[in-house]
Formats: sequence, structure tokens, C-alpha cells
Amino acid sequence: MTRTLALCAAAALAAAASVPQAVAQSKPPAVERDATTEEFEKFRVVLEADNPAELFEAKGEELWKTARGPKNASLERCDLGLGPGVVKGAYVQLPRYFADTGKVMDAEQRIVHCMVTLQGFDAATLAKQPFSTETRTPDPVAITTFVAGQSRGLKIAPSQAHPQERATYALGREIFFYRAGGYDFSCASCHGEDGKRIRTQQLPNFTRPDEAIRSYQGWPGYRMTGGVMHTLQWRLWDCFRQQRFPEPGYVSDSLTALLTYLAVNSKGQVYKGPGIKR
Amino acid sequence: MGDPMKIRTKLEGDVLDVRVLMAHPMETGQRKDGAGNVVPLHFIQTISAQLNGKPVFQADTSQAISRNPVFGFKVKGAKAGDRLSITWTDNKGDKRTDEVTIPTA
Amino acid sequence: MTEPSRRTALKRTGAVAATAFAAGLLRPAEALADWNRSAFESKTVADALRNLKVASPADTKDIVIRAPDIAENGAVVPIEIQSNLAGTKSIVVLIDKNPFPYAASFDFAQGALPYVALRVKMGETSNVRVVAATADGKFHAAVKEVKVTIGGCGG
Amino acid sequence: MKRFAALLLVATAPAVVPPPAAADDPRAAAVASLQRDFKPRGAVTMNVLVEDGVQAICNRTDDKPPKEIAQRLEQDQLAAIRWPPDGKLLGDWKAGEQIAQSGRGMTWSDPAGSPGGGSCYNCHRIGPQETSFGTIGPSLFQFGRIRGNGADVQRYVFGKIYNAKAYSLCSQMPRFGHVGALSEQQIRDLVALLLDPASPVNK
Repeated sequence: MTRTLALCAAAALAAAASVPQAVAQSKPPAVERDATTEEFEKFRVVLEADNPAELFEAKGEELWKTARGPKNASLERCDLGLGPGVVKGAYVQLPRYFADTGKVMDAEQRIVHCMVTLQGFDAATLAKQPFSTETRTPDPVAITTFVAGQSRGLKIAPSQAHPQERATYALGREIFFYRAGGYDFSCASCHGEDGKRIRTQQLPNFTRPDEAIRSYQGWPGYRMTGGVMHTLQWRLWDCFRQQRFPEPGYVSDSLTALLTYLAVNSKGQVYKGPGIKR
Repeated sequence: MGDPMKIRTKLEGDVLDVRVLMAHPMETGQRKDGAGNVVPLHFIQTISAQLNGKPVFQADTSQAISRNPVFGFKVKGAKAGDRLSITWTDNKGDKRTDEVTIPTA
Repeated sequence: MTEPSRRTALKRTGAVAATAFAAGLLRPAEALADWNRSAFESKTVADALRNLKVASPADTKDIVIRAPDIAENGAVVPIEIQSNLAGTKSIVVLIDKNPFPYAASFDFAQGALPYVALRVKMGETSNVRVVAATADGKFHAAVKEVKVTIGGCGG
Repeated sequence: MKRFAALLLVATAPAVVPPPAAADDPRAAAVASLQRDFKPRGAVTMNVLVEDGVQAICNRTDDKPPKEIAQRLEQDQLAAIRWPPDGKLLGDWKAGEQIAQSGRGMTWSDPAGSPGGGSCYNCHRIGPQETSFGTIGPSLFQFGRIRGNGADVQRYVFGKIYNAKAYSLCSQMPRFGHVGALSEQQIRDLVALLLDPASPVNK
């Protein structure tokens, strides 16, 4: 092996990401941001101040309050964890354990559950085209946006009191670090280090509390590409696509586990409400 | 026609800061849908804002305005209780007007 | 609309309209009939300005354009424009490299300040060009470059 | 996709972590969860969720495999590289730039059989004209200018793109040639992008 080759290999080794498996305990140093990221963040404030997501929040509120579906019922009896009909503050406490289903559920999963049980909608039909397009915003997306908006300014506070909530977190953590697929990627390949970018997009390090909030912050998000509203269900779905994994099931338990991992890592941070994304 | 606008106002002294969000696809006529068909040009062409019935701010716009448009403008000489109405019209003849009363600060 | 529109009102003030207003920035008559198709369908900045009847705008530092140096997404580029020129009646926004550069025009009256915030689509890195018409019939211009880049995984 | 390393896994995995009872194995639970909730789509099958030997070692050691195991597996990966029979490693840098720009390939939305890209700019700075580049990997700007383009460097770059794990076992870089994401010619073109003196990378 020549000297040049050895140097290259050393550089490659140094560049290989090391994935910390533990969430940092002490306050980690601030993540360095480059000039491009600084510029994006400056104008993100402008974009967030007047966010078309509000149009979808309004739509979702109307859907929540209107009697619809085969059972002609509104969602005002839907229990998001704080009692039937309580929307304020529910989003930041999800995912959580629900005794009636015997499992941990995330916001959209629970909303779909309510649409099926209270309004009589068909789960399989809702799962058929669950994501927004330029011409169609699925009802659960608008409703989730409304529900999320009702937690604006509140701290992320998912419960870890129930053994199933802790088990779900542990499962989510395993999924986060699991490398597989054609490209050998795990979630951590892109989201396990500080201050990294894909192209010009800042990649939050979801293993740090101050960065993990960025997985929650901004979602549901008004996506500038296409001008459509997306929830975390879409975000994870498209992440797995780019991870070269098979297609995750909509509102499936694996996604809830991952969302639990992200939510618990974001605990204590303030949720700013539906956001705006690239 | 169309979904309601979101109109937000903030009175700073006698200057009214207005922000308006409009639900509109603002199709450029260049985009193709999932089936590969070109989506026809569909965009807001004019916007007019009136304060107590008097025109204050008017815009002519093209398809270069982003989808679900956001505009901001400022009017001097406004006060709480004034009525602000905003109307848009698009190239298909659709039209929508929304009105708010400026709240007491 | 119960009261006459401002544009109709402006048309009646014939003498004043003869200068800036005849220049096409402030159009007479009803809005839709008014929408300047030839300017909006112009494919170059020069053609658009000609069709808007903007004559030799002078560069100025008194139009403040706040837009990102590098846009996160060309589909939504936030632009804030403030004219500090006395007697600013209207503002035109052009995106030099867009297929149709003329993006919008804004008219201010009855206490409206010469300020506007808008969001535009930009196909590629380009100058954002702002032309203001003042009551003295003169035109003033300022530009700001906005870089448009590829953002995500590109797949 | 070739999963030749499965044998290696049998040979080496027990030396690292003895397989625990499935019930309290969180990784096994995670895999079971993924197998239950995910569906094959397009060209992506459920098989890709099954770790190969390299993935298994990296997953079990937080990407920090013991040195001797890493070296052994790296040697095996290196030995599996298919070098061009004609020995030509330098292709067309212009074609390489296009491949470096493209982030397509091996997702469920990529049509099977269509040529993929290298996603290189997603993680690396490369050519000076492209300002939209990622920082997950090191900058490759001036790569050939700094290192020259001798036979050994060409061989290293070809090998690294073909199978990054042959040089650093738990590297985050995909094994583009090994898994068939890039063809021999595409890798040659990328080698040229990095090493050709005429490439903008080396200007």
C-alpha cells in the first residue's frame, strides 16, 4: 500500500461517522452552522411568521367539528389522551399509551383510529392515499395539523410512565440505529452527527435533546416544494424511501416507535406549532 | 369561491400592518400531474384591499407568485374598528372577498 | 363595490394621470380589463419594461429589497420591499431569469405605505428587479441577487 | 443483491456478541417490527431488511468494530471487488459529474433497471461550480490535484467507490459497485471526475 493510499484510507476512516448510542447527558455544545444554513434560518423566521399551514389548520378544525362519515359524527368525542374532545395540549403529549387499544399511538394514528371508530370511516381506504398531493389534502393530514396547532407554545412532554411506553421508546431507538438496505443506511447515517448537511439541508442530530426537537419542530409542515401540507407520517415515509428501505405502513407501530424515540428525545423543548419546510 | 383567506392585522400607532394568506394553487401551466398531463394555468391576477370601502392597496400578479400566496402591506391612518376587506380574482374568473374588523389593540 | 374604485378615480384626475399613470404602472379602468397581458407575457426584462412603458429607470439605493442571498427553495422566495422615495405610487417586481420576468405590480393609495411583502417562484439564480414609479413621473430601480440551489437528496 | 457475507457473519458474529434469546433481543424485536409493518414496493424487496455480515457487525458494535474483525472483513470486501478486466479505471469526467449530481437509484420510486446516480453531492463537496453540497463526507475538491492520478490512486478511488467498506468497515458510504447501484463504467467516470487533470475538481 502506497503512502497516498494510506493517507486516503486514514481520511476515510476519520470521516466515517461514529454513531453515539446514548443521548448526551450534559448540555452539549452548540451545533456549528455554516453561512448557508444561517441564511436559511434567517428567512425561515420570515416564512414561519406567515405560514400557509394556517390555512390547513383552519380546514382541519372544520373537519374536526363537522359531523361526517357513515356514522355522521364529529370528532369532538375523540380522546387524544387528555379525555374525550380535549385537543389543547394533546399533541405534545403524544405518542402515549391508550388503554382502549392497549398500545402506544401517535397523533395521526390516534386521529385515524377516531375516524374509524367514531365516524365509521374505513381504515384501509384512509391508508390508500394518506399523503398530500398538489390537488388533494387527505383529511387526517388537515386534522393532525389542527391538533398540532392546538399545542403551539407548549413543551414536548410524552409520557414514559407506562411499561409499554418505555418498550416503544426502546424499539424506536433500535429502529433508528438499524443499518440495512442496499445503501447500508440507518436513520443515524444522516441524523446521528452534529452539524451535517445533505446538499444544503441541515441534518438534525436526533440523539441530542436540543437537536431532536427539530424532528418535531416544523411538523406538520407546509412543504414549499409542491406547496403541500405533510405530517410526520409522510416525513418518515419519505426518509425510509431515501434510506432504500421497503415502504413503511401508514400509521404503523414501527413508525409510532420511531416517533416515540424522537418525541422523548425532544422532551422539555417548546413546540412552535405547524411549520414550514423546504 | 375558494377557501377563506387568513387576514392578520397589527396596529402600531396609526399604521396598520396587514398580512394575508390565500388558498390558491397558482398553477404555472408548466407543471405535469401524476398522469403526465399538463396542469392548466390557474393563478390570481388581481388583489385589492379596501379600508372602510376606500381602495388602499392593489396588485396585479402573475403565476410567478408562490402557491398559497402570502402578502403583506401597511396602511397609515387606520384605527381600531375600521373594516378591512380584501378581494382576489383569478384568470378563471373565480373571486373571493374576506373582511375583518380591526380589533382594539 | 359601492364607491368608485381608486383606479377609476385616478383616471378622472386626467392631468396627473398623463405622467406616471399613463406609463402603464397605474392602470385606468377596471382591474381585469387592465391586467397588462403584454407585459406579463413578455419573455425578457426589456420587453416587459417596454410593455409597462417604464422609461429609463435610474438606479437608486432608496428602494430596500430584503430577500435571501441564497433561497432555501426557489418555489417560495420571500421578498420584502420598502421604498424610501418620496411620492412612491407603485412598485413593479421582475425576476430577470424567470420564463416571464414580470411577477407583480403594486399600487399604493389613501395612506398605504410604499411597502410590500410577497413570495415568488424562481426557476434559477437571478436578479430580483424592483422598479418604483414616483408622483413626479420618474422611475427608479434596484436589484438584489438571489441564488437558487438544489436542496434535498435529489432523488 | 449479493449477500456473500452471510457466511462471514456466521464465522464472526458469535465472537462479538453471542446471540441472546430472541424474546429479550431488542434488535430482533426491531427487525420483526419492520418485517411486519413494511411492504415491498417497486424494486425494493423485504430481503434488504435482513442484515448482511458487514451491516450485522456494524449494527452490533455501534459502528466501532474491534480492529481485528474490521480488518478481516475489510480484506474480504476488498477481495470481492471486481476490477475492470481491461485495467482501465479512468472514464469521462463530464459523465461523472452527471452521475455525481444524481441522487436516484435503489429507492422504491426508481424504475427497476434505470441507471441510478452516485448521490455524491448529497454528502461531498466536489466540483467548484456546485454550491449545493452536503458535508456528511469529506470535501473531494482538488482531490487529484493533491494526490496525483497515478495507478495506485486510481485503484484506491475505484475501489472506494465500488466498496467503501473495503477500506473502512462501518463507513457511512454505500457500496455502490458491490450492490450494483453503479456500473463499472459509471464508477470509471466518477474516478475521472476526481482524478482527471481536466476535471473542474482539479482546476
